[in-house]
Amino acid sequence: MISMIQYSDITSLIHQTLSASLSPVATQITEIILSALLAFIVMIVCVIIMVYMERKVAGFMQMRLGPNRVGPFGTFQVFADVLKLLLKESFTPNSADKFMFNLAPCIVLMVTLMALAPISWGPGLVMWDSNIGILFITAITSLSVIGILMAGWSSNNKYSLLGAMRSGAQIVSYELSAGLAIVTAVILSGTISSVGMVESQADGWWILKGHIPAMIAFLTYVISSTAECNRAPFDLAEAESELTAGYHTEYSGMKFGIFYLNEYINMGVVSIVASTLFLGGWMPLHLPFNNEYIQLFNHLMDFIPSWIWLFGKMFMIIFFMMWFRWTLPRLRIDQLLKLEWKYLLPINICNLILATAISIFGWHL
Amino acid sequence: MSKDELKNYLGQHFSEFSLTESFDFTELHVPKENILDVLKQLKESPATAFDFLFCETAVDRNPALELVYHITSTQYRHDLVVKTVLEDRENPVIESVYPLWTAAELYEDEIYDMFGIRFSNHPKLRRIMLTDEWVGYPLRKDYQDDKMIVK
Amino acid sequence: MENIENLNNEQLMTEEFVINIGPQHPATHGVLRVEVTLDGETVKDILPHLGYIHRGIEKMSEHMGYKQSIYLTSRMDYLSAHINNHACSLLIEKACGIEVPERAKAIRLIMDELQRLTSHQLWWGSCAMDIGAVTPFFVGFRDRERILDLFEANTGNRLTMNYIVPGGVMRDVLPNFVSDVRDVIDEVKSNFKDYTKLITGNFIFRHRTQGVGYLTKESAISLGCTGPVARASGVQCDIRKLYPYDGYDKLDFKEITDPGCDSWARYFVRMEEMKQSIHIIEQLLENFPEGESRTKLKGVLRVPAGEYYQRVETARGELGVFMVSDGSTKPYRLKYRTPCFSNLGAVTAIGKGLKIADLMATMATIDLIVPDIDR
Amino acid sequence: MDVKENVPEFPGEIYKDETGKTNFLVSSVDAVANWARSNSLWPLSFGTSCCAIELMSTVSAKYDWSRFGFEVMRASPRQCDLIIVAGTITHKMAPVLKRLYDQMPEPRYVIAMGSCAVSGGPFFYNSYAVVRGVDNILPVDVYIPGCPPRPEALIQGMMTLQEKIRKSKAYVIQKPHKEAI
Repeated sequence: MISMIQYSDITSLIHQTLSASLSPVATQITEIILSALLAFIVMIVCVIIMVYMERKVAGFMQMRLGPNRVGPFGTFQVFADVLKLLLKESFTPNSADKFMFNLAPCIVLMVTLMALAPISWGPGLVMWDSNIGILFITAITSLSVIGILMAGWSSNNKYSLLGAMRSGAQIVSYELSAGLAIVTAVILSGTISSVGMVESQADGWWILKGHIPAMIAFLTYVISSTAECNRAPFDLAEAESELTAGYHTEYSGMKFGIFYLNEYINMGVVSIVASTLFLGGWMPLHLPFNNEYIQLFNHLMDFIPSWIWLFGKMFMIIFFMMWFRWTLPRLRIDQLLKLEWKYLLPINICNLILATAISIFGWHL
Repeated sequence: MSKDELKNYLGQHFSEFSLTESFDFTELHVPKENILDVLKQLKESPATAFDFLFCETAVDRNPALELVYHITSTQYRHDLVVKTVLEDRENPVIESVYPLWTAAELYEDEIYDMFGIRFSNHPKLRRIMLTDEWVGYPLRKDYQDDKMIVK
Repeated sequence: MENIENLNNEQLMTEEFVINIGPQHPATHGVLRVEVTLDGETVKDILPHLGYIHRGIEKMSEHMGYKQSIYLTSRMDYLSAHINNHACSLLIEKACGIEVPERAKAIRLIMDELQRLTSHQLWWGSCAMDIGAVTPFFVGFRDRERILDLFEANTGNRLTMNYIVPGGVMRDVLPNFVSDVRDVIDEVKSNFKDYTKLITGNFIFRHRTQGVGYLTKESAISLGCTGPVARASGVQCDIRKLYPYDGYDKLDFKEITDPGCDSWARYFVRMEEMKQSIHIIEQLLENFPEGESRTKLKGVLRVPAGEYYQRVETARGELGVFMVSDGSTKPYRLKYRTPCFSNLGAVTAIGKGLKIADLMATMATIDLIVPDIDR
Repeated sequence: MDVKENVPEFPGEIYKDETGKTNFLVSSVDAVANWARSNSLWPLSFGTSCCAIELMSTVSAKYDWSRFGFEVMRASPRQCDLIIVAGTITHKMAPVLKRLYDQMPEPRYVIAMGSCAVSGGPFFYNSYAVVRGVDNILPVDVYIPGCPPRPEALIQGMMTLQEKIRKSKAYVIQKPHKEAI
């Protein structure tokens, strides 16, 4: 069926060499550390690319050149930014609640990194092959509100309190339509585990097979996940023109760097989940019909390695999110909540009913 | 109505005040006490309807302080300048025209800040331009600041 | 902490808190401090604090000659530098009875209208940025740079030109001035569709501005508002129509008023005014007169004693220059009635009851220039 | 004998032995830290009067200082390392500016843009409210004359600041000799 490189034989090779020399508990721990490090490094490289891409895309959309002086074509610009933030003095305002002030960025980053665990990066390449992967991701991403509220409250600054309250209301309400969109995908595919989700799209992506409900669920998921990452046009939490810098006004140096990093990792995680649910994750494009030309096309698609598929879809969705940011103005807080509760939620519920009907009668391909 | 119609209208109604002619506008000189009700009549009477106070300022004629009101009507588009003179230089006080035009609040804040003229029944009289602990009123002719201002 | 149930009502009563939209804030476009008392997100009371950029221009002009104090006016409302200098020059010409040649009048009007265009383009960019969209800022500046190149070629500077002086203009324009202006005007006209595509037609922008920041006609008049802010509430107050100067009466253009009274009306009035300015410039370019561009004046100017008042329509409203002169070489008292000072009253009148985001949108459409307020 | 070769993009030298194989990059901590700091100066969006308009023109598409990496204009002083004093500073604004400067994290730089910030400019004579020059309040690194200075002059000022940072010692806070009031 899929004749691609099976990463599972690489992982089992590593497992044998490790278990040969170490006790089973030690191999387990080293494997966990190794895979966590690998996922973290892959995500950091994606963030570096995303930050550079954001500045170049912004420049492209605003008729100007992005950074092109630091390194060839400005590629070292992001390293300069990160290094400068590392070297910056990051102090804690003395009127701030010190413990919570310093804990907030760690919580926010920890939460988004934990969401990386169940994601299937390739055939046989997954850190935690659990059968409730997608459920785990929805639960974890809703925890980032706590970090933001802690940041807003503890920096003892009126603007950051306002920003934190706004982002609290926004993320909690947009969790709803994101969760419902995920439930629609789960109903269509029947599995909750992310590996099973990708396998179920072996004979075609859900967005093609699940036609109308999958398309609606994909659109609402992208909209509500843009709101969850606090990105424009829903960036009320750190609205530059109103609340100077929102909930991270008082953060400087690497603490602000962590918030900046977290925004991009969150965007990466959300777009990987969207591509896993609807666009087949690392699964190449296969068409469900089985005459021999289509089989030839499916076979041909397998030659493109799986990580190109995964990161290609991810960066496509990220490009859309950046596109939103540089064209649309910002919504007001009551319009934002009205959009969620009065429009996105009813659409999602009807879409859910439609999806169940289709999956019962088997109208999806 | 045109300039001379306005002039003889003012001649009839406010005959006790002197009426002069500057380069652009006709000027009505009103003593300090009845400035508020003269302006109220000018604003309320339908014939003149001066509902737009576009400039209120003060001029330091060295012994005395002179307050100048430039008013116009958005219906008839005729303009008038009303002037009063305040002899007392230490603490000049005059009625505020805020009840007639809300624009006067900011104008009179600035006049108080620059000339030191106090306005009774003004909603929130404060030093708007300078810091609160500033000494003296800069736009007066006898303002002393030898370090900054070279005569 | 006793449990919540028996906490009676006033212990749970929420309390308003005061925030400073302070001297350094992206939305104030300058150093205006607005003290806002908030109940949650809705604004209860607004108190502006000024003076952070008060430089005492009126006191300085009392120590300067008549022609010297003109260059200070372009530091007041730096987005209508030409029009401010034009006001002072007209005042001195009226007071001393100086005759200005036809060509100088036409050049002055073209420069005024181009300045109004650049001011509205910058307003359009920063208004969109206050409401959240960053790209229009760059689109607005692209057209503005085209016109600034024109200013720089003919007058020598991009922002504070000091080009209009009593008696005409400082230097005659370049020979290919008319064709340059025509190219720039055609380009700006063709870029108008970008403005509608990006912001005017944008669904979110309409929802953020329609029905927000309501300024009734009576309160606009009693607050002394002038310019697009008053014309968006239906007040006919265009000085170019009511008290025409330097040949405005010979040109045909519409005074844009809109009974809408809300932020969208203020936005619409300024966009239409841009079109009218282009129309005016085209008419002026058709019969561009030849001849002298300046009448020579003697070095030190003495204005006959008396009080003079000159009104001019800048991009933000009516600028009035009130001068008392005692016949010496220095003005006795020079008062600038600036439009933004009275338009600031509109912010406090509208602001009560709005949300913070609407307060920013309203301040963006009222278009305040802070050095114009503080002088 | 080792062959040293300067890297155009990055402060350091590539060491190659004569066969040209073992090449590794050697650089000093100062050089790398200053390279990072000079190439990512995040200015504070602070502008009081006409120079702010020329600052906005420099941000816009034609002059585009985002090529140098300055485009991230933060509104809160905590996340900035450069304050461009663009415009006149009056006596009422001076304490606010000093507090803004104190709120910025340590490796911070000040550019006095425009003759108002350099020396009080057109308001030097006969103005009772203007501070004659920002160096009475803040330690200024680069002065940019002009009223208002052209966008190219501002970019040249930023590049001179970058040069100054590259030559400075990374872990010693050097303030100009004139101590701030």
